[in-house]
Amino acid sequence: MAHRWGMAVDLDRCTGCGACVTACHAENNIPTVGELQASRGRAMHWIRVERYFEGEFPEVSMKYRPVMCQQCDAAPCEPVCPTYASHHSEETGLNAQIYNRCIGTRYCANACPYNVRFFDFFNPVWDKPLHLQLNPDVSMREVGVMEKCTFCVQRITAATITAEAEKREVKDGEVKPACVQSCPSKALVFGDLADPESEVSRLAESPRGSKLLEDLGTAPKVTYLQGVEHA
Amino acid sequence: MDRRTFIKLTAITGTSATLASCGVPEHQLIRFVPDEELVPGIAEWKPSVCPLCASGCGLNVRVMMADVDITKDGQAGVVRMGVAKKLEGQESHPISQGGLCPRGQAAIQVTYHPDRLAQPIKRTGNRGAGTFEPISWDAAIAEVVGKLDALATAGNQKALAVVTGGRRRVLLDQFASKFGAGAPVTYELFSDDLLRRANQMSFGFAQLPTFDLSNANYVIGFGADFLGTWNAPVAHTAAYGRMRRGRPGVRGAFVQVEGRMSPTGASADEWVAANPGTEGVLALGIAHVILREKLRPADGGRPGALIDGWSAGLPAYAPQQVSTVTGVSAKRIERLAREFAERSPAVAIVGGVPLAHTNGLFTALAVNALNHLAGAVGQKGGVSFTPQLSRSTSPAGGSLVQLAAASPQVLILDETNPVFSAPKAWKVRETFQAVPFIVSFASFIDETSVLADLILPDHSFLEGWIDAAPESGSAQAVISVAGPAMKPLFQTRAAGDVILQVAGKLQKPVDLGAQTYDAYVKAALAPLGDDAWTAAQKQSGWWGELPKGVAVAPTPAEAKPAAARFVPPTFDGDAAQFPFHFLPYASAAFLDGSTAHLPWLQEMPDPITSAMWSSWVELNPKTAERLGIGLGDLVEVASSAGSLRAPAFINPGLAPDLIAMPVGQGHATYTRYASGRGVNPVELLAPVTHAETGTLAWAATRVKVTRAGEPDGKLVLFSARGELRENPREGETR
Amino acid sequence: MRYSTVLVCIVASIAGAGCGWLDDRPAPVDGAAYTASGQLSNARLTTAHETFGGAVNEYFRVGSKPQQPIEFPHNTHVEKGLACTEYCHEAVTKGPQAGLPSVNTCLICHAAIATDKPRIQQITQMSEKGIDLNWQRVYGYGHSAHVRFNHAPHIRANVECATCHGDIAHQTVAQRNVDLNMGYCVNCHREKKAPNDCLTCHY
Amino acid sequence: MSANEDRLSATLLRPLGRSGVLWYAFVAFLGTIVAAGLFAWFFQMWRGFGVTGIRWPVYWGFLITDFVFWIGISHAGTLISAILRLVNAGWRRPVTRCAEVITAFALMIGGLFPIIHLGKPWLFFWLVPYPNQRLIWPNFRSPLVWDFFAISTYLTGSLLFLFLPMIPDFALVRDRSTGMTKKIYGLLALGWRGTTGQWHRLEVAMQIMAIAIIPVAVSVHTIVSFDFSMAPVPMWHSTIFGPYFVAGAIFSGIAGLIIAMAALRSVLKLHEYLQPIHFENLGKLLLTMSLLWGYFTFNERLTTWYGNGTSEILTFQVTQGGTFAPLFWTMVLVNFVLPIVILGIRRFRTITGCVIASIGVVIGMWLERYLIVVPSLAHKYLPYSWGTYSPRPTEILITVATFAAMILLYTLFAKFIPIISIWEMRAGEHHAEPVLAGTQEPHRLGETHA
Repeated sequence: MAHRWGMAVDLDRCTGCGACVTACHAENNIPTVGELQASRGRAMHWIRVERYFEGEFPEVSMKYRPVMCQQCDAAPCEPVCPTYASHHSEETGLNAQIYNRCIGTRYCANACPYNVRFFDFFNPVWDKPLHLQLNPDVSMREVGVMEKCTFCVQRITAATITAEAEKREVKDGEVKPACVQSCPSKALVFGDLADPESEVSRLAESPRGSKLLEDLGTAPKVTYLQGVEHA
Repeated sequence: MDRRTFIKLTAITGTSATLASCGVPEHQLIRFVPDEELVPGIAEWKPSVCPLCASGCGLNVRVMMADVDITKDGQAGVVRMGVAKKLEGQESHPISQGGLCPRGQAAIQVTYHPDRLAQPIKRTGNRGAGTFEPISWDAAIAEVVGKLDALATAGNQKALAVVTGGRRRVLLDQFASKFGAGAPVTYELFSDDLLRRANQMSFGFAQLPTFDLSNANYVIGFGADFLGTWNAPVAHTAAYGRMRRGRPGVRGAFVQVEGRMSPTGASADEWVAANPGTEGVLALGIAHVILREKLRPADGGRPGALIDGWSAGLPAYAPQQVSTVTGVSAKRIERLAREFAERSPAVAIVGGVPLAHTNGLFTALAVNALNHLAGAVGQKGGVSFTPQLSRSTSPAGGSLVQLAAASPQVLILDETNPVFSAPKAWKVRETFQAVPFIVSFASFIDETSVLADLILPDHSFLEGWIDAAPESGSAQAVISVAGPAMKPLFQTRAAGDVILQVAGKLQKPVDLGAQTYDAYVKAALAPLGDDAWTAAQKQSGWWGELPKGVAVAPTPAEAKPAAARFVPPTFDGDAAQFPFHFLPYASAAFLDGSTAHLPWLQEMPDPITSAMWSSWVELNPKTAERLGIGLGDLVEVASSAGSLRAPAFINPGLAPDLIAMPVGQGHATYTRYASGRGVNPVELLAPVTHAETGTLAWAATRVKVTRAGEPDGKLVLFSARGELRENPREGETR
Repeated sequence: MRYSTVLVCIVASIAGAGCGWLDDRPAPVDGAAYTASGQLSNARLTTAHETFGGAVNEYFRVGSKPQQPIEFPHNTHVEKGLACTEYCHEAVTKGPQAGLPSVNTCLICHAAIATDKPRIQQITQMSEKGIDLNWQRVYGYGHSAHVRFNHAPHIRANVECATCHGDIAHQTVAQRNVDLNMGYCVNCHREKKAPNDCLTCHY
Repeated sequence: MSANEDRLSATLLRPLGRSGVLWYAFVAFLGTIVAAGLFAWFFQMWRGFGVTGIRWPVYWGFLITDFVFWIGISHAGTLISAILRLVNAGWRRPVTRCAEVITAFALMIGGLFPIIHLGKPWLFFWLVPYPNQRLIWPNFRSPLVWDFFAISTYLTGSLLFLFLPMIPDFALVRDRSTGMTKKIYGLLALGWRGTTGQWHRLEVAMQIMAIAIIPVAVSVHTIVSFDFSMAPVPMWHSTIFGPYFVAGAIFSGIAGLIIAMAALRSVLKLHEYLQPIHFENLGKLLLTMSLLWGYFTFNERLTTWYGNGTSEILTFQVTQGGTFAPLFWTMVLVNFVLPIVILGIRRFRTITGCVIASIGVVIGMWLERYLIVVPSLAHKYLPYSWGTYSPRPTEILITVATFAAMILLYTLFAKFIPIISIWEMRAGEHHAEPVLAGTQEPHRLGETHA
């Protein structure tokens, strides 16, 4: 059965600690670009925690919002890619980024309203022995390709293969992307939207739920659950 | 083309084109026979414990097969071995509960850090010059033993000093005392000793409190960044999540009182800015209203008895007076009081900044009393104390300041960097400079270990035995223990083993009850019964009910406690010359700077400013406007103790009379990633200490700020435009 | 003669200055000899090709012929009734990689069997010295192909080793018999009704 | 053969003779700049795209600006000369070829940029649909693929359109030269004998091409505009972009043409062929386009301002009054105010006047493209992810080099091929009244040749 992997972000639980950001770096072989390149906007954070202030001192408040690839059903990045590098996966419902097809037009990143796509401006370099940490299940992207959050597709694939081997469906909660796994407050929930019983499907229906930039018609697969006070 | 260009050129040509080449072609590499056979491409999960802070989170380590370059008896080659790939919080562990903080996620880079010391080294150049040469383990240990024996023969055992920040305090303490030296000196910049003291007075436990947030309906935080950096952040955050959305139909409310909106305060429903050092007054103001309106039985108990005028209903803390002192409106105080009393279970949390003022003890006692009044002590949704396994330790040794007076001959340093994190006026560097022989177990050359004569690099936490005794964060007793998750990559040795080895090799051997560190840890677990050890090895530690008689018992109340009353905090520097209060805070990435060497944390955007690889000065928008300072402008911050320059960040969540700076950057020497980056706010701190504990009052310094120049590009923001608002046109009309 | 050298120097320096001007990345730092990076033969790992030639080879999918440490005769072992998936490549049924045997694996049998053969003596000596066989990959993809092949599911789907590795059973040293280009995989997946989603192999 | 015609061919063929040191020096100078540009590009491929100023989230910058700019310039020639041919404006004769050459070269340069700006330029051919073992085609939904088809069609067309009328002149040169030169031009002349039939076919072909090329030209820049308007980016996603871009293209094209003609006139001493009247007319055309451009810009901006969509208005504000304001108002000045003042007042509509205005317009139109590309990308929907952009030496060098390349190619062309169509000039001189497109004319022409 085809899946529709999706996520729910409970903004009422999120404390903006940034564990998801580092966890993502650890899982997905995201290179550290260093001060100079970071200052030139080459830092890569597949997931980022946006913060926005409201009001003025002393009546000031702040809200956090983790933003990763929204894995849109109607993704603006897909039609513009001339080589199908940005491509909708029917099997998983994911918005796939196929590194080996990418020739680096960067058109997808321009089309993406969420600015969650990052470009490899140089060949990544790891000061040894930091390279021993690299995850063998994830590609090392070379210079000139676009990369972005994959919902840890390597974990999804691994779970699917195990499930097939055991002749069963993937269980709800069996797959956890690195960010979801690391989140201490369990603000991130991951699962299969094609399965109406899954927790993420339930949360997607929540009255607190909304999609990011919904009116652009991108049909994101990430639901944001507003906190009451932040609503 | 000048030399620099040429070097740069060749170097870059290297990075871009020829780095992957190993000199020798792949098929000519020597491959050693592996001594462990793992299934290639399949992950194994092994337990471990996070070493980066005292809260002792349990880890699952993902171990996979990899080719590792090693040197075996002088021969360079590769060998297939299991190496750690990823750290994840352990679901069953009561502290981590499946999650981790960003620092915990990055902890793995400690093991693989390119500048990690791979073998023992001996100082060759002048002290502090940072020139070392390799030395064999036997020679190194022999040298340490020799120095100690020299002291012993001279009957001068007192001249051995130990400075430690860390997990091996108990071992080092036993070693020192049995050797005949004084107790180890422990130093942390953001020390919680004052709170421990207060808790001992109020509750009889000299330890950090544990909060049952999961079941709390109302939480007031007094300055504690308990979701970010303070105490046991992971445990707190997990509980916070359940408090908010874990109980159907119930959503716990959260109010935070502080002068600078911390990442924790940013999550609060209501954020209250009180004047610096008046949080205790606000707490008692709330208590006053509760007592006056009889919202709860007027039982202050032992904590209440410590507060002046409690039995009289705290007449001195009527909302009007409190309002004038704290700057919080009387109406708000009354509302908070009612909410706090009515929406029970409610609990108040104090820590961090409020306790870093000179009147910190009063503030802590006030909040403790408030908790007792709210019936939060030992109750569901309240505050309690994690049962501790009692281990014979001598009371904390003297402070760093007194160290100089003792004029030690031999100094042992373990997991501490006071040269970086102690105020200049304490002259720690000068003191250490004067010590004839310093040995350190550091894995990295930092401002303190660079002064050492001998560095005996410890294993990484993944390579050796690691244990921690979480002081808080769990209702039941926890002892985190784990064995090696992978084989050592380099010629390092577990510091614990080395200490035990030295102890055994002395002329008058010191018996610490074990030859190896794992045996030592096992012995420590013995009181918990036989299965504790086996259990501990499967999961990353032991937790549960402590058997009778092995737990730390509460200390009896003092007969006639001195009544605590509010004394306005004193600050260094006069208000006219230094108009701002200076607020250094533990940065989300670096705590007190001990994790600044990890590249992932350097590149992690700060939760508030989104800054990477930088340090900065935070100003309130109005203050900045008044001083003509804009985002990124270079500003000079000066106190009586010193001055520094850093780029400015405009923070709407900061009181106009505060200047805030994150601690962590500004390392002179701390690996390629942290050295010479940013500035260290500790250099501005005046040596103001708490009368009661001698700990540093790190929020008691006043500063002045001036614009020092155009942006120098040193403030690297991930949100490049520094946008603060989701809708920049907020309030715009047309 | 002298003029030409001068000219060369001038051109070189201009080019050098030019490069420094166009690419101002700071020079990479190297650790001291007693630090982790100092212990390694080369200090950095990067996805950049070692040489321009290497890049060109990958571009045209030209693979170099692997040189194996010993002339391992697959045929004799298969004739003796040893299956590929026991001992030598046993990981193939468990996970992504088939795995390559270490000398320890060889010696499971050859501690006793055919100990007189020179090749066996060779590996026995190696294992005594603690030196392992440094096998070279015969199949494999260029890095920029980003192919993530997992053996186990294919074995479970009863795909014969020979389908992708050719008739190794009758070869001595393993040769690259099949050109495993994308068309090859896709066609087989089509026939077998296996998923042909990009994400099946590329991520 | 009248002395007049003799002198005509003499002057127009003069450049083909030997040239002075100055010419070589000039070519060498331009050559160096172009070489530097190429070096910058190869350096960028070698070290990685990071040597440019491109960054998250502004992933397009100078290079795409250049792309749109040069494709725009290319609309001078073919389109203009095609229109002028169709309406059979007599004054077109000396102008058409200089114009068509611009098109050819500008397209070649502009067409390079989509390749230059790729992260992996060596894989550019994946944009081409060709059967491969991967069993994958390009994504025909992508405007970049449309670009590929549009530009290649336009280039082919323009080259034909440029080449056809050159044939008789090649023949002329062939007839007047000897040895190797004769061979080469003979080859290019495709065995032109000037027979009635050939003249007839040439005329017909020119007619067809003139008609066919216009829709192609229009479509090309519309498709270039689609590169932007197809993406949900503030101020990009606009219905007006098609015509806006086409107008802008012709606008900058004419400006380029005027500059080129003025240069030729003074360098090749073509005063009597490129007369003030030509500049006068082109000047008027430029004025018209300037007004049209102003009209479009005003439309686009005003609607955005009134529409007041949150994301769009923020982009609008930074362009109008924020960090990009200086560029924006410079653009308005040199694209709109200046042309109206200079070209609107007859007294100023001199050759110098036209050239000044044109230079302004060329700069202004480059700025316009920059202001379309960058501010929008820098201010997409989520303010936290807003960015900035400033170019680095690499892309500046490449940009400069393309201008040098344009001049260089033009110089070389003028050196080897009569930049003014000799036979058409003759035809012009044969009857003062404008030639009616028809079949009689070639007969007479043919006779004069025979």
